[in-house]
Amino acid sequence: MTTITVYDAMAQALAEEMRRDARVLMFGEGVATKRAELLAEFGSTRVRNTPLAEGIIAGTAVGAAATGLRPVIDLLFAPFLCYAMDELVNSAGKLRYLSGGQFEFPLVAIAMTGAGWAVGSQHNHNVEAWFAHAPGLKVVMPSNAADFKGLLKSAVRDDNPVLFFVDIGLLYQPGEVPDGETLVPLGQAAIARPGQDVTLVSYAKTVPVCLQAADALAAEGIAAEVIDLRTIKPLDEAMVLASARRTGRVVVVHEASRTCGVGAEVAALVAEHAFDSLKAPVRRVTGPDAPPPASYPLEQAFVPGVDAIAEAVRALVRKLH
Amino acid sequence: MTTITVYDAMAQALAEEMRRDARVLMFGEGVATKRAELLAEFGSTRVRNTPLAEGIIAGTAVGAAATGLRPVIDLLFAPFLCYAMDELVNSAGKLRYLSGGQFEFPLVAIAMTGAGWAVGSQHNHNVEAWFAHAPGLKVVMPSNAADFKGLLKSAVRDDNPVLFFVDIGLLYQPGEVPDGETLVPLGQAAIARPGQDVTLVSYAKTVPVCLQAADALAAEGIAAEVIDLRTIKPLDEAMVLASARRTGRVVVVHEASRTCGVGAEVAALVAEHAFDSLKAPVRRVTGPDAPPPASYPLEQAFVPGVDAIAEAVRALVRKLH
Amino acid sequence: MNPVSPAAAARAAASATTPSAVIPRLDQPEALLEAMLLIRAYELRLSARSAQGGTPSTCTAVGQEAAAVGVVSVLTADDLILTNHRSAGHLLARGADPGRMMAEVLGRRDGYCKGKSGSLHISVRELGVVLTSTIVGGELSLATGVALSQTMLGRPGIVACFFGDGAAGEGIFHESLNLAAVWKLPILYVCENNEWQAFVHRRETMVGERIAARAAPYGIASATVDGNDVDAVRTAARAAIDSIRDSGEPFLLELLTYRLRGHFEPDDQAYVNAAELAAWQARDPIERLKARLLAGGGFTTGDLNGIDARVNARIDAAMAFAEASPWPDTSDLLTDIYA
Amino acid sequence: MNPVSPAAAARAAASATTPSAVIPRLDQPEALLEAMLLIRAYELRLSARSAQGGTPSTCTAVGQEAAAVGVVSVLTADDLILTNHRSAGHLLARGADPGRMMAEVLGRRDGYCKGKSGSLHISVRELGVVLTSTIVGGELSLATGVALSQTMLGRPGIVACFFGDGAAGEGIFHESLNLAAVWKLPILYVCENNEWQAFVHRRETMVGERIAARAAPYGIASATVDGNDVDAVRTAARAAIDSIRDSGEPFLLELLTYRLRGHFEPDDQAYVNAAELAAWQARDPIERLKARLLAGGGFTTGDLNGIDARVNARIDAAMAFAEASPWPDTSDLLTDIYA
Ligand SMILES: Cc1ncc(C[n+]2csc(CCOP(=O)(O)OP(=O)(O)O)c2C)c(N)n1
Ligand SMILES: Cc1ncc(C[n+]2csc(CCOP(=O)(O)OP(=O)(O)O)c2C)c(N)n1
Ligand SMILES: [Mg+2]
Ligand SMILES: [Mg+2]
Repeated sequence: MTTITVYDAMAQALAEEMRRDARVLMFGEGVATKRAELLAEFGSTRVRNTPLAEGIIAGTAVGAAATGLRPVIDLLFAPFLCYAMDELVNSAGKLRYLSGGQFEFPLVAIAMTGAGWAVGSQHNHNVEAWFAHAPGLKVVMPSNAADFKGLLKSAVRDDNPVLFFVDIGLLYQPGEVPDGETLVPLGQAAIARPGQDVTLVSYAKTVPVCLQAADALAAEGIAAEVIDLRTIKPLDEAMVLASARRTGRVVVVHEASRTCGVGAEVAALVAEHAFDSLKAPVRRVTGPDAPPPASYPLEQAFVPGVDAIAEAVRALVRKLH
Repeated sequence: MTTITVYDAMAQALAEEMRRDARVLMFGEGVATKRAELLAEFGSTRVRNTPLAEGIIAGTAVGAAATGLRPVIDLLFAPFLCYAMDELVNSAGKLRYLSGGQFEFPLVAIAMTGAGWAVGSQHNHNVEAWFAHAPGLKVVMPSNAADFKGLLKSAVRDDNPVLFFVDIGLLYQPGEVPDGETLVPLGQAAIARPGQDVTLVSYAKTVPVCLQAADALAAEGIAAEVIDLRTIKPLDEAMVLASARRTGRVVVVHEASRTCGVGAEVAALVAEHAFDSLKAPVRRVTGPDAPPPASYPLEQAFVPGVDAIAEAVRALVRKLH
Repeated sequence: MNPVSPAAAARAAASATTPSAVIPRLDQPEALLEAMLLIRAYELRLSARSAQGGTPSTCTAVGQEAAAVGVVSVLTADDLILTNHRSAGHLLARGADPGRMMAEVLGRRDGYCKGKSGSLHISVRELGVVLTSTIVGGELSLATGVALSQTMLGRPGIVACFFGDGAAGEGIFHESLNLAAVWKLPILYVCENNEWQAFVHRRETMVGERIAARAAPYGIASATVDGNDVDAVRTAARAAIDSIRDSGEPFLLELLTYRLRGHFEPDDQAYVNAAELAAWQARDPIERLKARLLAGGGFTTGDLNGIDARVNARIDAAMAFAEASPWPDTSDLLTDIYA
Repeated sequence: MNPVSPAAAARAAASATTPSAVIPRLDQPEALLEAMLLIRAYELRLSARSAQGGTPSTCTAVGQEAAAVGVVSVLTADDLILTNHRSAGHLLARGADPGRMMAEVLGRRDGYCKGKSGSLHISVRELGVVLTSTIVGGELSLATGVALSQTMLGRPGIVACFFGDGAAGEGIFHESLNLAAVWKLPILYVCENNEWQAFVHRRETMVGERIAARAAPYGIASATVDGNDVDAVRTAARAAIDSIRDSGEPFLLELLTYRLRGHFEPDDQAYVNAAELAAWQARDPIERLKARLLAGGGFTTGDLNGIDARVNARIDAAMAFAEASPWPDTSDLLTDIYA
């Protein structure tokens, strides 16, 4: 185990995968400037700056992926994905299907999002649910350094287009990363903390918040299980449902806006497939249906906090204890 | 009452609103060609063809809306919205908020979607949930001619950006439209058929399918209530929850893919706020997480059918009768 | 670590992308005419069928056959093609089987895309026709990546990307050209300027007359040529490809042509200026080639009728094949989503 | 029916869009210098503060003051401005209160956008600075609509849209120019070509040197001018606006300048070529104007020091105002979403 930041964990993942497979290349606005160590090791053919044009960055990745390369692109902030939706959704997500399976799209598109830098909603907008709703894509959003490394490596090796979301608030968080090859499979959630009274389902920056809430609840005698989804699509339904059936109480927590978010999906799954085990309503603690504001205290208020989560749990437990 | 098609109902709505308010104008690819009657009545300043460029069509509408006009734009097919996401989501949806309320965006963006024309998933992709998930937007998706007229008129009068989705399969469906001024308020669902055993929540083309399923179920003694959401955002939570509390059984039906769709939101709302009344799991009958295919029988198979809906209801009723 | 050299990777990936089906040689006048007639007959047959109802509609390129055949005929088997919604010409000129294409249009299992595409996004990877997109501009966004693979994996072929005058209004056209210029990608941008963008005349959408003028700011060489003269198209396309190979840089070739039928069948073309349409009908590329062959090419009317008959027989057989092809199974709804 | 004539609608809407705050007259050398110094001092003060931590960072336009002041100084009160992430110069030249701007940057309630924007999307409607977007290209997509309102509602002002060389790489730039040309919209496109696109040098992103070259294919007139010479900028901007008023068509003005500081504070500029930076530092627009005023403008060092002192006092007061401004209330999280 070594303790490194999420940023460094991603850098390691990229370097290792580029070393392993000459077809992996990386490009984006400032990639070659900011990832000077990759440029130095792999050269300017495989590590490239681009013009400022997200559409063609993504489209180029999609075209290259279909014809033998394995591109990783950095699209900077999630709202900029709005300029790359056709390429990601209509091309990467659909052209395998529409062609009757003639093409594969092994590519990774990285984007940052989430509160922490007080930059406002044109830089901070959690849109992972859009890509979960679109067919043919995979969506990853890790919560800690080890998973960032292991999931990014798996994403690069996956033969499908993967949206890889980096919660800004985690970027410089240190965490323990295993030495040697670290692969975390896509589509597998993790039990970040076991418990039997209630299940907190979350991902990304709100996982540590849930863990804090679980600590607080433990002091009150409530044992909360915390599930870190890690991959949004494919969603590890089995793990979520097994936990829901065990605890009978579920609170879904994320920073993205509530309506049609990942929390809606998790709640719907639970309400459909774990209904008989439920002892209380399924609750969501999420960001509001508002654009994230820049002002620091407002930005903080946007994100589900320990108190809100703990209070949601208490309400459920009170309800039927 | 007059019986007209959805297409004509929309044409009436547009003409009436343009007559009423000189600030209303309409543009898009082929708008002036295809809506020759509007061009003839309102002239080429207010009814315009555009270059083939969805981004600037939408951006122009957003800029014009903020500064005194009330544009209606036709973006043709929903997947083409992928080229207009920045303008719709980052500008129309966020610049009111980010500016501290300095601007309003009274605009309507029309797009077609849904099975019926066997055109494949680059023309047919139900993405209404994306816009429900994004802040600052409204989303409308009617099921019948009268609502198309009344909701489109309300959308034009609304001071917010409205995404107006036209289910292709309904476009030439005739329906009764009230004579005289017809306004249907945004945000108000309708009970398309009352019933007390189970609630079917749906919108757009699957509303008539739900009504057929309700007919079939009635023959078996099951009284299904059918709720037509009409507006996806703001969602008429009160009506949905009231019905869910009354019937205790909910099936959500839509054509869009399941994951993080509108059905997830409705199911989550019910599981959270009508939990105590629920007698059975909340079920979703939706399109699969696949790109809609072109081949006619496959395209039909994509859409929730009468049998699947009726069977979902039977399973719930059987479960706890 | 298991290092893979780019060359080894190229070998590994090559089988998957080098065209493997038989690509016809189109270098004799007769073959060129036959290809153009095949396209025309294919499109008219489908249009007639869809006019009767029950058959999905198509976007025909009637009147544009010289553009498709002219460019495709000078490509090598190593070259790759990207096309769009109006693709029948490009596909048939490249050697696609009209039966499998018709099966695809009808949504049948033997279609090139198992019926999932329908007419609008037919790709045929074994012929090097890749990533067809019906999103206007879609192919322009993908061509750069395909060309990047060609250069990085050391493959010899260039990438021919067909698009319309309308597509040149999408921002992605500009992004594609710029990146291709900066990264020196071997792309032949082929703009079939057919004066129409669905129901809008090109003149309503731009100031000036030439799409090719948009290449210069990116340092991209361009040419504009009569797109209804198959020989002129071939000559210009050959020169363009030579330029790409010599300079290692992209080229934009604009072909001036006309969409003689509507945007999407059926289309009464009520919005079309009759005089303009008539003028272009008089420049029909097939009639022009026929006239040339009769005048000085050593062909008789009988020869040409013979070609017509061959083509019609092929189209009859193709339609029969397509109609006999089964529908996909409902289970196919959920295949081919993920690799 | 309640028909509203466009003119009546214009009257109704006018109050909401005609600039209503006091817009300073910048036509004397002293005022121009003072505006440039104010911008510089404003940006350096915020940069210094953010270097200490705890204050949000900004994108400064240090070195580009002549571009902002030059163009804004020749606009009339009727004209509207769209800007982007690097907006302080445009806003301050237009007369925005540095105190309210700083309050906005700090996320305070008295900011022009109630703290919701922060530095990146400051709009000041009462000054005609509308729809600021930090999406690169955002303002280009909106300017056409703003200009359409101007023409359809019979308002006299033109629309000045400021953007960078990087933004000209986004497809929406091309879509915006084309529509403005086709619809004859009164837009002054102002490209501040500062050689940088965040961490990428402009030369890595295009072939050729001039963004202005991209206007020609759309039939749009353009000019390129030394953006570090405020007089040259004013002359060129005046000519451009005259062209817009005479022709009713858009104009693209490219200002050659340089981003002397990093992309976003703090930024060590390790990636910047030191010689290039030094060469541009020697062309600092403020030093150039000062030298000119001292050489032949009838100004003494004392005069200039006096202006400096005034500006610093204003910035001190502005910062004090901003720091004294309260934070927004948590309830503000849910206001201003819908009209
Ligand atoms: C992004 C997008 N916008 C609109 C359409 C609808 N559409 C299909 S073809 C077409 C016209 C395309 O014109 P052009 O590029 O000149 O090609 P042509 O059809 O003339 O060959 C339009 C508007 C589409 N398929 N994709
Ligand atoms: C769509 C989008 N892509 C990327 C960014 C990140 N970004 C902010 S400013 C900038 C550089 C912009 O360069 P330019 O347009 O030349 O303006 P400058 O910053 O030089 O004034 C970048 C890449 C963004 N804000 N929006
Ligand atoms: Mg065309
Ligand atoms: Mg720049």
